[in-house]
Amino acid sequence: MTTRTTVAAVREETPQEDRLIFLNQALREAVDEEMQRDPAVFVLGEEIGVWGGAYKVTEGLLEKHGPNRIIDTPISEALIAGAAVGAAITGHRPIAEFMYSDFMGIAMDQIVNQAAKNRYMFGGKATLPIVYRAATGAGIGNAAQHTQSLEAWFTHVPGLKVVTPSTPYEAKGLLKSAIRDDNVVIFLEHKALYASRGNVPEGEYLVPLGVSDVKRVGAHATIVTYSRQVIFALEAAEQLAQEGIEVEVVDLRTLYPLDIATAITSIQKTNHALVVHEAVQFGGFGGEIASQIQEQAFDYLDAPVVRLGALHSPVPFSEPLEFGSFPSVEKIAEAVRVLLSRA
Amino acid sequence: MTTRTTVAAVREETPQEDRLIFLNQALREAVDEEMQRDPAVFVLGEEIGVWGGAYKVTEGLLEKHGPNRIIDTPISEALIAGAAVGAAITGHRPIAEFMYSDFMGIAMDQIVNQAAKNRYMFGGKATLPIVYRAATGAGIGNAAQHTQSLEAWFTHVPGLKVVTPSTPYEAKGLLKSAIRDDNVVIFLEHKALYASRGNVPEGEYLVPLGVSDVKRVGAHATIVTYSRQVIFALEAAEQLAQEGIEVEVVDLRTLYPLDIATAITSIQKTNHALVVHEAVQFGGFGGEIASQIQEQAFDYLDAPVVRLGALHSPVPFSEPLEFGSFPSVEKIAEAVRVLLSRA
Amino acid sequence: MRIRRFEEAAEEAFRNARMRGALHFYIGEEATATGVCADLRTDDYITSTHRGHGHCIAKGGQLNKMMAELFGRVTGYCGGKGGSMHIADLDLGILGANGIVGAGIPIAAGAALGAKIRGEDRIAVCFFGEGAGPTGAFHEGVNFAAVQDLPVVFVCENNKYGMATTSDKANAGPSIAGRGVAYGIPGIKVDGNDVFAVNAVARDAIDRARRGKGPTLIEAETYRFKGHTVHDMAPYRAKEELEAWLKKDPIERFRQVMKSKKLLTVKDMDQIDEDVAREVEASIEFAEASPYPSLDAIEQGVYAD
Amino acid sequence: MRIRRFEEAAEEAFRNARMRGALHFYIGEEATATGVCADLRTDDYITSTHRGHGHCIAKGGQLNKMMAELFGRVTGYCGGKGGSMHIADLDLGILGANGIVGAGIPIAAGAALGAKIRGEDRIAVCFFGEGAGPTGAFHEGVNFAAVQDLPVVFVCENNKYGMATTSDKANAGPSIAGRGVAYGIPGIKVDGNDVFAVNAVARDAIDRARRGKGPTLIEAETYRFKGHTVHDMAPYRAKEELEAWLKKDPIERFRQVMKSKKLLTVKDMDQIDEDVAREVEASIEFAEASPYPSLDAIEQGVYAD
Ligand SMILES: Cc1ncc(C[n+]2csc(CCOP(=O)(O)OP(=O)(O)O)c2C)c(N)n1
Ligand SMILES: Cc1ncc(C[n+]2csc(CCOP(=O)(O)OP(=O)(O)O)c2C)c(N)n1
Ligand SMILES: [Mg+2]
Ligand SMILES: [Mg+2]
Repeated sequence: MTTRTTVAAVREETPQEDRLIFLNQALREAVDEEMQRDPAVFVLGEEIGVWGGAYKVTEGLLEKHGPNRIIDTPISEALIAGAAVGAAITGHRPIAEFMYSDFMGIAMDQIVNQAAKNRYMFGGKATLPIVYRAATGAGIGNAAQHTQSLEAWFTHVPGLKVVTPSTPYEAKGLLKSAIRDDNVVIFLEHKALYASRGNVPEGEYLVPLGVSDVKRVGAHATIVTYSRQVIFALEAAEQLAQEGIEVEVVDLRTLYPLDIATAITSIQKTNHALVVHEAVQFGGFGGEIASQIQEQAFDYLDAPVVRLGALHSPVPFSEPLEFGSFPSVEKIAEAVRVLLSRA
Repeated sequence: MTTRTTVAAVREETPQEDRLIFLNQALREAVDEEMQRDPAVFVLGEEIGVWGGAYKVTEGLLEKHGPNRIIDTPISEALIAGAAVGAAITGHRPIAEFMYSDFMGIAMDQIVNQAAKNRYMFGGKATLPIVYRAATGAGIGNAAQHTQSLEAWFTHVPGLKVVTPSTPYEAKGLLKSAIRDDNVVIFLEHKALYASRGNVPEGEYLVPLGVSDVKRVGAHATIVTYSRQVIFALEAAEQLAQEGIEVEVVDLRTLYPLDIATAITSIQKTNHALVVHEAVQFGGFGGEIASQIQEQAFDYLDAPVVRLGALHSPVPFSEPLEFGSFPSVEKIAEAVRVLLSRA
Repeated sequence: MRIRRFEEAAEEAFRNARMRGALHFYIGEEATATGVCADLRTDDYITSTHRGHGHCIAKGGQLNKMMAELFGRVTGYCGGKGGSMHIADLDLGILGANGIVGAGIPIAAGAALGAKIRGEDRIAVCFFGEGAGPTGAFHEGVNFAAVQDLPVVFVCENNKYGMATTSDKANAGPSIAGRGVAYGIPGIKVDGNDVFAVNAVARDAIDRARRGKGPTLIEAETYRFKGHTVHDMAPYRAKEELEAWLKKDPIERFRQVMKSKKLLTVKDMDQIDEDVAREVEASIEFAEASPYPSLDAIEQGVYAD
Repeated sequence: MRIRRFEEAAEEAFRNARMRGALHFYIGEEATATGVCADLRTDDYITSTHRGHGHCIAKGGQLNKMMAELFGRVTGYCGGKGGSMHIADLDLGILGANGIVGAGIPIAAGAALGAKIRGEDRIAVCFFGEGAGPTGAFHEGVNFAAVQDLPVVFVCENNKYGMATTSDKANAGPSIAGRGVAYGIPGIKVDGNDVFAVNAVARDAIDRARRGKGPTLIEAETYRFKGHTVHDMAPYRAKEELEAWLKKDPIERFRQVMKSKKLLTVKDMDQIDEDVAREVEASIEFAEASPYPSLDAIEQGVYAD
């Protein structure tokens, strides 16, 4: 399984050369390249044109591709989601941007009852190649209505795929795969990562949907996570290494389709599993991950699978409270220590 | 823990006398009694007045309480949810009905970003005693947009409580508790249960939120479930009893607050746990239940916690497909057999 | 040519009147779908509603596949997975009936946006009931279409009721057509039971959209002869009201005009009537003779691979 | 009495002009909130927006608690949990600023519905920007208020931009006020930078609502002097446009009128200015001197028990 990942890595993911860019630049390149590659691709959303996108992902694309393919919409999230459905079912490949994933609540009917189900309800005939992009996550003082991590809602809806990149390299490769995918893909970008820099090779490459990645190898415990928490988990692993605890970090990268096998293989080796995400722990996607782990690796576990997510509250505004509400490097490290102390 | 349940049962749940009525009648009595008890209670929603509610829950209440308290709204789900917020925050106790929980997608912003968060965002000052009622579930040929089980979305939102009754008796007692609760309660009524009959005592009684109920006692395996699947689980238990397999059935009744202790106590006895719900299995609330079970009863489990939910598709229209898509009595019984065969 | 179209119109109208086994009947409202679709090209798009049989047939939908879908058979339009509320025929530009009131409006705007982006002269027609008038989807969809001058025609079928709710209890303001002003687009009211009047208004709106002049909002006044669903006896409606409308039966009126204008003889029309009747009966036989889908179809068709 | 109110108005306007540390500045639009709230009772309700400081102050909000909230301190209106976009003071009928554009509209309708049910003569005022004009929430909320004749006044602050989007790119049709016709309610345009004009229009609308005559839709034409947020330099706006509007500074105009009508002397006004300045500085000191909430507050206040 790890092999499969590595194979995939070798086949599609080897950086050709070194080039450090920001994650939002990486996303821009993905959109730009795919727009050049396929005339059916266009972008619609709020403030994506003149403003360049709230997080500048589409900056400069209006000038380059014109108002016919970079479409500024009014504040009408249901329209954005629904127009993407109408355009997709008639042959386009729309990329619809929600400024914040929190606003998708306004568009849930179009996303869930229309986009996700049309193909199935119509007997498998319709094809809806839509990417719904949205800025997600907390950590920059946006308060409760601009900070949620709602991936769990979407993973529960058959007909949707869910992608949660953690690095600029993967952000670009995964977005290009999502745009070329013939399904409805929910692409969740952590807003605290837009300004993170990483190595992104020049030119064409893809990161396939549905393939987890082992971000760090270790023998004692496995952390299964995704999105920004991958970065925190790697830092925690670094700290723990000082203490002689070797942690393996598995980045799921896509939540549906879910490659759990990579995590299972790791846990069969480490016998300890910690599932981490920034979303509220209760009812979060961690429940699916933990359940599958204990279903598939029951006999390998020296301790119960432990989950670490946000406390049970909306995201508070005040800085100390906000940072105290979701998993931190310290909390992750501590959770691993407790997990191992149990065996 | 089971003791606690029993105590609660004795204190608040002993039927005074026998009276068989339909579940939608039981709900009607709860609404009617609470409206008489508290002038702050009113109902708004689509077709709840003249029509009497799509499933006749509010039938006759317009005549009895007048158009000022039984308010027919236009087809405006966001308005229904938002008006409830505005009325609640200014002192009312609105009961807002969504004809089908599928339509709540249109109102998710008001439910999640407004209703659930206002109290917290305003520093714990605001009180929003709202009950959002909705018909949920499949089984009567309504097709993909009128059949979803979306409880997992709501359990993941801090600020919401989630209630899922399985019998007329509990439907009435839980709804009365929900109406008196000072929080936002999502009350999900399985539409295939509206016509189910059960014993409901005359007069006043409550079923508290946050207390699970052991619906059947058994020594070999524990089925943890809620809503309509409780009925299926009990039938399956009946079948299995013929084979000498004694199954304990735990009805969670409310998903938040969640009384998992009752299930844990049971599993510490049976050492085998099957989690069942009608909702799509992947990303469903079963993940939370299974995770908590293995976290809290790890050393008691002879086998991994098994989940049984709907297949990974929207609900199909064609009868054989629809019934084949979610757990049935037969599938539950078979899952128990497989679970026990493993030990 | 006009006659030819009217013949099609008549045929389709009759067909609608003969639909059975459906959940939401279109009976009494046939002239609207017929009058509008008569001027659409096969490659034009329509979005429909929960009461969608008429729209589907008027756009050329096949009775056999429709009926089989209502019966949940594998030979149905959706292989039995969609049912009455989700019939679609993408080859005919029928983007689907819809179980969510108002949801077709943003979708129609999107289809029109797509046509505009490609620089084609295809247009989209969006059917919706007056009950969808209060939905946010209506507002977001029409406003965007107007801002972008999209090639779409919004056709409100005002049959006076949304379940038991009368139009005035649902929609503020004098009329749906009257909202055109608010969006800066033409808003036109028309007798929805007069296929010729509907056709005349629709033709202009369709032509306007095709020429890139933007959307039009048409309100067709009609009436639901039957209850909301097959189960509803509509006790909330006055007997007199129904009887008054029955006198305006769009098909009767069509027959009168045809006769008086000598465009079709009574004999011709009875002939069409018979043919249609036979076709409908045949579709039922077809449906009943068709098998149900197999259980392994449940998880198929969710994703494209 | 009028003078008194204008003094309050002036004072409040000045205060707004002095707000700092906020994310979304109301600077340049003060006359609207001031002119509207001047005629509201303490027990009337308002719903506000992401640009809510002005509404809050105009309704009587306390600078100390506001500033402390912006600083995320425990002494803030929300104990630091809400921040600028979620300030509320239920005792003053301030039902909250809102981070979701348009979301306050159904909430205001609900508050008005509540007052109507109780048979009180309280009313609700709903502030929203023209950027909320295209939202489904706007349509669902205004339509329902109109159908039910609710005691609510909808006040659209048309400051010409929603971030970089001009009003005409967001809203179809001639104007927001013009939509009143569609809902069968009065729609009135007013110079939002003239506190007296706003007050005159608002007074009628408030009175109308209080007398149970239903909602009114007011469109106040104004301008955002600053960028959308503290970070935005608004490169998308023409320098000339901004300068032209700066000449219409509502506070300058207010001072002129006061002077010419001899209602307040320049001295008085400078005095008020100074007092306010001191008050604002004091609020900043208060905020900075206040502690942050403790970590165990994170899970408190989510549920009522
Ligand atoms: C968003 C949404 N809300 C409620 C319903 C339930 N519902 C189905 S049809 C209907 C009435 C629709 O009335 P109208 O749009 O006038 O269409 P008609 O039935 O009169 O043809 C309602 C309330 C729904 N399907 N979707
Ligand atoms: C539903 C929703 N969509 C998008 C946003 C992001 N956003 C915040 S303010 C704003 C512009 C609002 O413009 P307007 O309503 O005119 O208010 P103004 O900022 O001009 O005062 C946008 C798009 C949001 N907060 N909520
Ligand atoms: Mg109707
Ligand atoms: Mg604005």
